[in-house]
Amino acid sequence: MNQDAFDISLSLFALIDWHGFFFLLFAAIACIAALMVVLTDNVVRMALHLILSLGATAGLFFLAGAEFIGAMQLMIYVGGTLVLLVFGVMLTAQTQLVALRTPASDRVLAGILAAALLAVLVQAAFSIESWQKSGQGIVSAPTATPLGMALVGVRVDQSAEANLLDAKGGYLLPFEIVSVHLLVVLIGAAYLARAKRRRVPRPVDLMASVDSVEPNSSVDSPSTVLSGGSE
Amino acid sequence: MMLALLGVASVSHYLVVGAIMFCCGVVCMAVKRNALGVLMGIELVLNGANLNFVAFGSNYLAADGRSPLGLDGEVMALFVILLAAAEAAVALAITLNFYNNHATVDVDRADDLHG
Amino acid sequence: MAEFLIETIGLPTWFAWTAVAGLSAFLILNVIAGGALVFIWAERKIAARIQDRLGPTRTGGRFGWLQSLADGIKLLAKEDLMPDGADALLFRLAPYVSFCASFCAFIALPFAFDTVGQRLNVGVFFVVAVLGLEVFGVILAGYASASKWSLFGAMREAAQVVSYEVPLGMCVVVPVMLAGSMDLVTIGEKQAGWAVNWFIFHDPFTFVIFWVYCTCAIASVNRAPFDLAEAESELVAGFHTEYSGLRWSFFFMAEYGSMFLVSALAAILFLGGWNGPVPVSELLGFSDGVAATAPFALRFIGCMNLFLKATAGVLLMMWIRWTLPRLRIDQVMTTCLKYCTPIAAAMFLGVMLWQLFLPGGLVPGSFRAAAGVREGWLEQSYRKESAEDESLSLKKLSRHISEVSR
Amino acid sequence: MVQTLDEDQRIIEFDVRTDEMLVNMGPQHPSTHGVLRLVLRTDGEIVSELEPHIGYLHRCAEKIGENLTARQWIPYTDRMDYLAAMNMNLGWSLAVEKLLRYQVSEKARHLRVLIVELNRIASHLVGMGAYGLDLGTFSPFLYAFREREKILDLYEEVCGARLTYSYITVGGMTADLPPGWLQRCEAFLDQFEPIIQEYHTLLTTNAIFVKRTATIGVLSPEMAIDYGCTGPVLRGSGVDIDLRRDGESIYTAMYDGYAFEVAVMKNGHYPRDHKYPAVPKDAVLGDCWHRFFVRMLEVVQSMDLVRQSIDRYSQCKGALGEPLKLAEKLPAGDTYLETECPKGQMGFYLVTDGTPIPWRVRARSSSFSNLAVSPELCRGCLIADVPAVVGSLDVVMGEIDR
Amino acid sequence: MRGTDFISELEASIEGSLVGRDLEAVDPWLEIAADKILETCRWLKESCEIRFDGLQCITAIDWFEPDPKKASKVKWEPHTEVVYHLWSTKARASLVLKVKLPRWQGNEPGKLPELSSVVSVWRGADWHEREVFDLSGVQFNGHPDLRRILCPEDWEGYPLRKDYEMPLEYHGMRGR
Repeated sequence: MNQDAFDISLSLFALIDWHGFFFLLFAAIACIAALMVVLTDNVVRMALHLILSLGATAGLFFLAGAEFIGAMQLMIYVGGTLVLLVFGVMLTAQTQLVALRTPASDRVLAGILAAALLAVLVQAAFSIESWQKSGQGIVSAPTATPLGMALVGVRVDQSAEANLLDAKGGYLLPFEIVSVHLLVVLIGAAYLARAKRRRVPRPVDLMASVDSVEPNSSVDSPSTVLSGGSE
Repeated sequence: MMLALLGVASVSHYLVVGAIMFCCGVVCMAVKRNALGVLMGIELVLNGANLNFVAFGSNYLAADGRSPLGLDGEVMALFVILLAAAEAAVALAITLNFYNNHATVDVDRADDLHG
Repeated sequence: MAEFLIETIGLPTWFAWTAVAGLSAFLILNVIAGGALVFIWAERKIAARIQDRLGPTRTGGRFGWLQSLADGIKLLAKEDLMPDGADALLFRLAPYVSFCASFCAFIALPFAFDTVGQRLNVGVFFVVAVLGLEVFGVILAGYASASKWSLFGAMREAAQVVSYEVPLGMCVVVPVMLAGSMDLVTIGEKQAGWAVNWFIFHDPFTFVIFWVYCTCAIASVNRAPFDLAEAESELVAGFHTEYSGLRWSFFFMAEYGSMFLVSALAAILFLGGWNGPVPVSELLGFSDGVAATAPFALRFIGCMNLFLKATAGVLLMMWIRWTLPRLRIDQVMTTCLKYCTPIAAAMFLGVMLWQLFLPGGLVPGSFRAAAGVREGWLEQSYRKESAEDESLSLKKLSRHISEVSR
Repeated sequence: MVQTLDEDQRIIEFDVRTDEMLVNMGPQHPSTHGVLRLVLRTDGEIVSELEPHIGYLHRCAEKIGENLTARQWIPYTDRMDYLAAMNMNLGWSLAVEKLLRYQVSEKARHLRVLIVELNRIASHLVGMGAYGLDLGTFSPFLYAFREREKILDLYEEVCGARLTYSYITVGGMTADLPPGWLQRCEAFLDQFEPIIQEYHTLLTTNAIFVKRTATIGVLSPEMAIDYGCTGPVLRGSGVDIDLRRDGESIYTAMYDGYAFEVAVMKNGHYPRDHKYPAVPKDAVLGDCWHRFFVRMLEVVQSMDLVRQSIDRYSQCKGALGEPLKLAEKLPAGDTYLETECPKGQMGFYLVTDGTPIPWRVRARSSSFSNLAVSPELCRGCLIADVPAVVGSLDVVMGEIDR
Repeated sequence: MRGTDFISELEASIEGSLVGRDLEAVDPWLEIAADKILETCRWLKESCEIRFDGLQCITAIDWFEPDPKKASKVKWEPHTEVVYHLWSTKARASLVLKVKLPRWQGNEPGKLPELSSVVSVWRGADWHEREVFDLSGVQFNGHPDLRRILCPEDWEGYPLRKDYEMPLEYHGMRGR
């Protein structure tokens, strides 16, 4: 093994910034999987790619220091919503429905529009100076607790410790609204997908019918009927 | 090497990823005829947007270590996730209902109100 | 550990971090794979003893302790079969999805104080969330196998796991509330001291909810009596009917990995984690045993403590499996929705009220952190130590790298 | 299929439109008790139709019987209900003896009771253990087999075989008991008796077991009789019939003087001559739980009978008597005899033309009729209930396919 | 209600149903006219005082001697006999009915003798009749689903007939 080459590869290895590396990895997975969702026709594969994409997004959240949102994404989105989606896919997965194709012209048109939209968005993303600067990478305090406090109306990140309860700008009301909204949705979804007719339980009253086959005590010596006469 | 030059990712990088996901979602919504495919497109769009919220709200990514949105970004992202879950549940219920009545999930055939 | 390597031995920073990351991954992988081997052997022996048999006796000398290894080799050598109508990509992918989910959840699981792959301040949440992803492997396997039995198994698993996440989440929230943190390391540390400090003995509600947690945990890792997804007398082998060889063994490893994981989680959340029932180190006059500089030996003992508790949990699951008949799918759902969820909710409420009116454990004052619970977030978020959290590691690393490269 | 009564059809309709699925359960399936193939038409987890396909084990036993003498056919009866081969031997032997109007010696009579009742215990142990297996618990299966093994050991001493005995034969038995056997048998019974409580704990009274079996596969007495169900399946529906008491005289004479109460629920009670667990609240007469429970009661009942027969047999003076010649000439005629086997009433029909070789041999299998009712019981149940229902019928494919 | 009482009742209710009897045999039996079997069975189950609510067994016996040397010595004409064993749960009693059928319908080999199915009387007759059809070749009219039950569906011949010969080959498997 050439010592120089080894040194170079080692130093290259040393150059890798793991944060950047993981960002690139997750970003690539998220983008490619998202693209695959568009390009795949098989609805089950689409769901798989969507899972990948959203999972990688969760990874990006972790990288951005939003651990709680990342875990939330994994739990609610990937764990809950998508299982629901896969359920739906399987329930409706008949062969003729698995791959529904759109005319090519529509696809091209949509592609062009999307490309234009993407161009605008990317331009916007790089238009502001401060956004382009790499972060200082300062790890602030974990956000889960302040987030939780914010949801119950206390903004610990915006006020001094002394006057916590005076702090304004909490999210108690939106939180309540979302909670009620979720409840409504839960009931609504259950209502929409309810079973219209349920199992009709068969009334079981067998004791009454048992009596009808109680042995007749008048028959003393059970045997064939006919031999009864001949014996 | 590209990787080494990148350093800590910037907000812009996140925005680009978000933009790509968003556009994929839009195309997905536009192109797919399967109602569930449309639903997946919506999820992608919401996630692209979410990525932006988190990126803006992250102190870690901010150039001066103090993000413009602060905690608000994450709270918004949280609400988006919750509402997306709710939206998915309802949309799925509607899709299943549609499937029951029409034996298809092709959105192009959902034209009962067309007159 | 990386700091130790850098400062004491003087290894290059990047190497130290990479090596430590690699080592952690290696160790966790070994815990799962080695654990699976040991647990499969234990399951055989326990099942055999329960059933008046001997179980494996010859492979590897006495007790047949090499039996699972021999089985592993057999599985490796088996022909790799795939059904004709299978979706090749998904079929191949599915076992690894399952295994990865089980493996990833270990990242945030502390084995002793600060002996954790990556300390996360949402540790519990992360573990439960990632564990829930295991269901995807099962669903994919069921769908891709092109077998009706597999599909039945997958659908059952999906319905079951998604439902049981609700009560499981509620059970997990209780220790989080008591400790004032979602960080598993913090939760474990709050239970240091005598056994009465363990959250299971905190108040009557936690005692009840521990058993609810056990039920839900067994259900969420698909063990009997909730093993509907692979119910052999109904669905042949459920979602892994069509699997053989290495891929099948990956499902198995994922199953035993998750079993160990939920048991370890139970140990950390309710049974004092790595703290023994008697605070030996404190009695002997060591530092309080929680310092970041905790000597290696203490950590090792902590690890053993946790392993012991988690193994006890796994053995309990085995005992249950070889005793009880299987529930039916509707009964599994009833158990979840009509019993586990309401009980968990009620207990959650109870613990909350207990905290309000009777702060502290059953033995008053035994909880060091009792008063600090409400301010937990402050203590947590602005502690000096937290700045030196391992979550810093990435930043530190990049800073070091930029210095090095200059 | 048979036109079904409207009221029996439980209407299940879910809002989600799902496609019906045809599922093959068996012949290679862990819970089909051999080579039974059940074709299920399912809507999701719900079974809308079940059709058993049998014949995978058909060995033309009846055709073979037309070419052998009556005694030569005994080994073929072994292979019908191979879990209760002694009962099969007895059924055929009695049918031939009935045609010959032959009566075995008193000693042979008691020995026959002893042997077949012991076999009934062994058969029910398998039925019970395998039923646990069907419901997903493995351990009771091995507990049951452990005890059955001891019975087989006893049989091995008696006739050298552990499964296909050919011990009871036309006109008596092939051999007398070896010395000391009765003591060993009694020792077995003594150690077995407390173990039954263990089975009750693990299965009969286990909450999950009760949940899985109560109100599942309810078989009404009318339907049971209509389908020709017999044995524990019939008694599990509350019909008080046991051929040991109600059968033909040549068979009931064998049990003359024996005290036993038929294991059937009468006026809401099972005979309470032993400590049995109470009937759970949600169990309905005729469901899987009752069929299972009747078998458990019969184990105890058979134990009693074995004890009684040991007493009588040891008190019997005189010789056991030799069995009939291998090629005994049979009078022209025909006869049909049913006996109470562990699985139900096993009937043998024998048509002769005056030669030692029967003209026609017919075996009426109890499992055959018991299995025929399974489509009725499984309509509208869940997939998980199918093994529970079929297992509770306790069928043996060797007997069905013959 | 025992002995011959119900026989005269049967004769009175369904004329021409009873064509023979042997009350002295080991198992006494009644012979029923082939075209009256369904009617008779229904009467025995529903109207007779001893309700024969159970069907134990249906058997077909092929009275045919394939060996021409022996065939000249037998006393009977070649025919198929279908035997029904009935059971009364109430009376704990059984009854044997016999029906004589030609071996082949109209003595035309290959054309199965026909008989009314009793599935509408006892549902348990379903499988028994299928078995008789499968192994002895009796066509049961009115059976809801008359298919082979023990032999494969594409099996040829009726194995329990005396002149049955095992096929030389079945799906590539050697038969003899």
